[in-house]
Amino acid sequence: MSGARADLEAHRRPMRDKVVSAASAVQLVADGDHVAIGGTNYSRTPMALVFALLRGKAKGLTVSRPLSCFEAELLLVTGTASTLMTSWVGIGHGWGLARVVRHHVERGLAEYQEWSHLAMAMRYRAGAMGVPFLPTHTMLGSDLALDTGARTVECPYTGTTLLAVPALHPDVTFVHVHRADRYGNAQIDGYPFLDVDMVHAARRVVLSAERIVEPEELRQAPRETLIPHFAVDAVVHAPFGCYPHECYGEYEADADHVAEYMRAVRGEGGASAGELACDGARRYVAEHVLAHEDFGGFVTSVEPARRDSLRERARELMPR
Amino acid sequence: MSGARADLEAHRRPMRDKVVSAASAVQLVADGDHVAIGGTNYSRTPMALVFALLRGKAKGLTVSRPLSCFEAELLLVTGTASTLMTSWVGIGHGWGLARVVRHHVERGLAEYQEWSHLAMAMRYRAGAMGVPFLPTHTMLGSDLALDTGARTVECPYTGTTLLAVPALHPDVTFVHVHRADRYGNAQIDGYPFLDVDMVHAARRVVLSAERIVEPEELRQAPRETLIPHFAVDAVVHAPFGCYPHECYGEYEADADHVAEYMRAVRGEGGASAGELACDGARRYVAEHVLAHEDFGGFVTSVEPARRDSLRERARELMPR
Amino acid sequence: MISPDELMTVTASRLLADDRVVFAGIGIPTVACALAKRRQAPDLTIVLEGGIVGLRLRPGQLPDSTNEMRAAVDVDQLTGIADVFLAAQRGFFDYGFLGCAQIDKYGNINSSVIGDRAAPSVRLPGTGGANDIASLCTETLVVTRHEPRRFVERVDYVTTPGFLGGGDGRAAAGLGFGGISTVITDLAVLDFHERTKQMRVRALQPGVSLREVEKATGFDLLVADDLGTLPEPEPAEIALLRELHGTS
Amino acid sequence: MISPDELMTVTASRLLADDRVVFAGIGIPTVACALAKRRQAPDLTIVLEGGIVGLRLRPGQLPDSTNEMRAAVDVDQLTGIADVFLAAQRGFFDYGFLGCAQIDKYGNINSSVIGDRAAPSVRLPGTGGANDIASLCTETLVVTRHEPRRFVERVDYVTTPGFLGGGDGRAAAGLGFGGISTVITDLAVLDFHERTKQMRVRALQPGVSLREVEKATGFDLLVADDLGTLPEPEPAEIALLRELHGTS
Repeated sequence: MSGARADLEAHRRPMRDKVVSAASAVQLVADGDHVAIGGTNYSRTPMALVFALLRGKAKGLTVSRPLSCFEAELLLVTGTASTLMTSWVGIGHGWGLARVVRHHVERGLAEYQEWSHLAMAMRYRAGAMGVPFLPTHTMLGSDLALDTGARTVECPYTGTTLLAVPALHPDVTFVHVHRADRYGNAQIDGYPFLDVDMVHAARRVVLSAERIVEPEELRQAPRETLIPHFAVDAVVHAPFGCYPHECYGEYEADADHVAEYMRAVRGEGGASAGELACDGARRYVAEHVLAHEDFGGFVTSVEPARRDSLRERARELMPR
Repeated sequence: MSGARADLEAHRRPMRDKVVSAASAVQLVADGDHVAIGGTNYSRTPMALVFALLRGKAKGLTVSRPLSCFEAELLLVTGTASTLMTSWVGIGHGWGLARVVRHHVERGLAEYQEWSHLAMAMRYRAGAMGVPFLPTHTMLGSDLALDTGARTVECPYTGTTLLAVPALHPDVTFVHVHRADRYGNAQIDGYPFLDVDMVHAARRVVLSAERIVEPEELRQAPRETLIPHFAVDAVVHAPFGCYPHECYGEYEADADHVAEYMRAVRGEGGASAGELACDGARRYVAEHVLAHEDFGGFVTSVEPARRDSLRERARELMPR
Repeated sequence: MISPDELMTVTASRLLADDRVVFAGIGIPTVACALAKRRQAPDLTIVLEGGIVGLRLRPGQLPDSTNEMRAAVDVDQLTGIADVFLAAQRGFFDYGFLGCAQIDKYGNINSSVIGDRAAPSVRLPGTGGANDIASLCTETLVVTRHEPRRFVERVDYVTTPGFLGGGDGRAAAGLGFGGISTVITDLAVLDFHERTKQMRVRALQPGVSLREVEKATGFDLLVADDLGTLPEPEPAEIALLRELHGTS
Repeated sequence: MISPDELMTVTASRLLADDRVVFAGIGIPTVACALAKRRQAPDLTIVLEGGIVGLRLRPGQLPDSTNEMRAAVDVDQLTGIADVFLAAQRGFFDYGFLGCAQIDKYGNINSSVIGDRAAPSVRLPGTGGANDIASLCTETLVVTRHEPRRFVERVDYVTTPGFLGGGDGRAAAGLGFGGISTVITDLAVLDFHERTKQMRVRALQPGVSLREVEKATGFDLLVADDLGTLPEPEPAEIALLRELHGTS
């Protein structure tokens, strides 16, 4: 029996009230753990949980995310993470390179494990399916295959060579959802990304939710329930919980806030540019994370009119 | 390049009006083809397409279906099919054994290929994913593995032995959907079964639809669109198209009609019981399939009050 | 008058602990789960192979198939067939729960063929998801009438693996987890010897003798040292059961 | 005044045939597709890696990411990331369409590392879905500015396979289909020699000389026997492009 299956058989998560604070939920994360972060780029990032992690004690994490954004920079600069596993990291396509990530990787201060986007997807999916690998035609022949140590497998019927993507079982997965009940049954609107596989693959799962609703409400549309209670350890109520990133149908990303971050890390001047970027990221953490008691405090610090306008833009995009 | 991929690269299905009659659609099926039939048991069976197939010329088909019902009997008794690939065949749990299937298999008149339900699912999924096999922990050690000739594969990371389920690429897949546009974009309510994988795996795809709607209507809820136009060859308008089986949220199965079939095949009397059952099934085909010009004729032959009551029962079950 | 099926259903339902997840076949397994939910296991989660998580049976409206509309009313989740089986493969489900046509002394189940597989005397409906459920769940319960034609030395066809040839036969075949833990019949509850994996009588149904169980079994049974007798079904259990069936 | 990016976008858009499915990266590829849909290819289906099938760009509201809400308005299908890549793997998508930071004479693309991979001088954003798109689509188009630092003899890092070492290098690595068919730049359109898979100039942008292309390329280019010159962008194309960008 695989270790991940043995862990799961010994760790059942029945229908209990699992609603806790973000600070309490992130205590599931221990030093050196592998934490998978849901959403992609600046979409449906579980930012309330990431901020709680930054506020917490865990250090030296491996953080995996299909496409990463500035949360990766905050995790690196605080020492919370020391390894990134991803297919891409940038501060949105319009916002430029990830300077803090660059500094850490170029100076050897952090490890960077690059898999293709589909390979990331298949790693979580193999984990979710309970098989140790999945065969795929991607990544073959590239330096990604070389550097990740990915192996090949031969089809026993056709003799075809395929890349064998190894299963990934995050120690803890963070995902932000639109609606969850107190047991952890949860619904996601819009893009599902890789979140459902990430949840099923993981050893422990923390959901943040825009809304905590009664179980009966979810049961009105059971096909929209993508995450079942038995896969979930903790549920955190986090309205505006992806801010400054977007949450489908709820609010758009706050481009001004991210631009402010980009200004903070735009340290110019040769050799010290990376250090200046890190200083900027640390200032961001001090001001927007540590200065608030919790994520609610951070959200409240954003002018209501600005929040309203982000909500309104989302409503305009999504007529239903 | 696999044959199935080469076929697909040479066979594009752009955004054209694909609405045709069932009689025309089933001409995609040639003698000896492998036809996959969507839904399971007596749920969302694409019966209008099956009846058109019975009315058509194709013979000696291999028919695959995850869980099969009396449609398998009609296909065998008419010589339309000579091989069944399935995990289960019965006339509903309440309606008894499949006598015509028994007769054909026990007398060696038809081939029966039995895979487990998950193995069937993984066969279609491997086909849909474009890989020649998928690894699984099921079916190992059983006589199913022996009889199907399923092979094993070793994980290149852990050394674990897994069953390698070979990809299945049906020549033609039939699926019934709730809503389709003329291009073949389609939405399914309720149980998705294995239909989406069955569609992506296949070389040719025919959808029957309760309703043909404008593309704009589907675009109002794009996450409900499970089948994209580029996977579809033909769209058949078939209201009540699963009758006498059920269509989720639309109408329940007609237990009386199926009971009538069961009476027709309940030939008693030792050695000739199987023959009598086949005679009954042939009478059913004559009366309910061949006697009508098309499936609409069959549906119209059912008293409106009975159809209304099946619709009403479905509405009562599904409040939304 | 309690019927054999009612007796088995009540006996089986009592074995289901609260807070677990059970992947159940249609018929007695599903009804036993629903009864357990109304008794000691209100937070038992019932999974059906059609894609249902969190089945809630309504009295008098029992589904005949794990894939039909009636089973989908008021459930926690309605997902795909592959999804629920893959969740079983991942290790989420505590119990598999099956009926069977034929079972042997190592718990192997035949749902496919009576007689010669090349020219069967009876072609049965087949495995459905049974092979998968017994391959993939943490443990699997089997409920069946106790008759010599059902309890055989060696099944004609291993549709669903129990312990195969016994001992570590399961692991040797690549089945690294799971197994048949318990067989519930109208005569007894049986389990399997820890090492040899041979079937063993653990407890008798009320008023049934060991001799009767042995006579109804087509192979030599082991007998537990502390062979017990099961308690009678309570009137409340029978009443609930009949209410579920809509026959109260 | 037509900018180099506008020129490339128009040139690329003209290469997209109607009725096809294109798996496009964000930026110039997506905009070129949207332009093609407004011209010769109204029934081109645009797929984005976030899970979009049937993108419809709205003027002035271009998404910055393949995964955001803006990209999901009025689409044919909104599905999972794995779903769209697996559809590519199955063979549904005619074109992949990418930008790139660095490309070599065999069409290999580097989006990961400039310099030594162990201690990079620049860590770039990485592959995203580019490796998968170029591995899995029937053919892949690449659009990029034509500069010596981008067109190199051998990329520092093969993030995305072109023809690897040339010849049948792709098949030898297990890539049984696909490949880079066309590179579109502000100076030329290039393809690859049928056998050696070396990059070849097929046609020059208006007013550009072969010498200029060669000077902007860090390796020896093959030249097509029938080297042509591309037609100028039409005013209508530029107008549509600027309308899409919301800058008209």
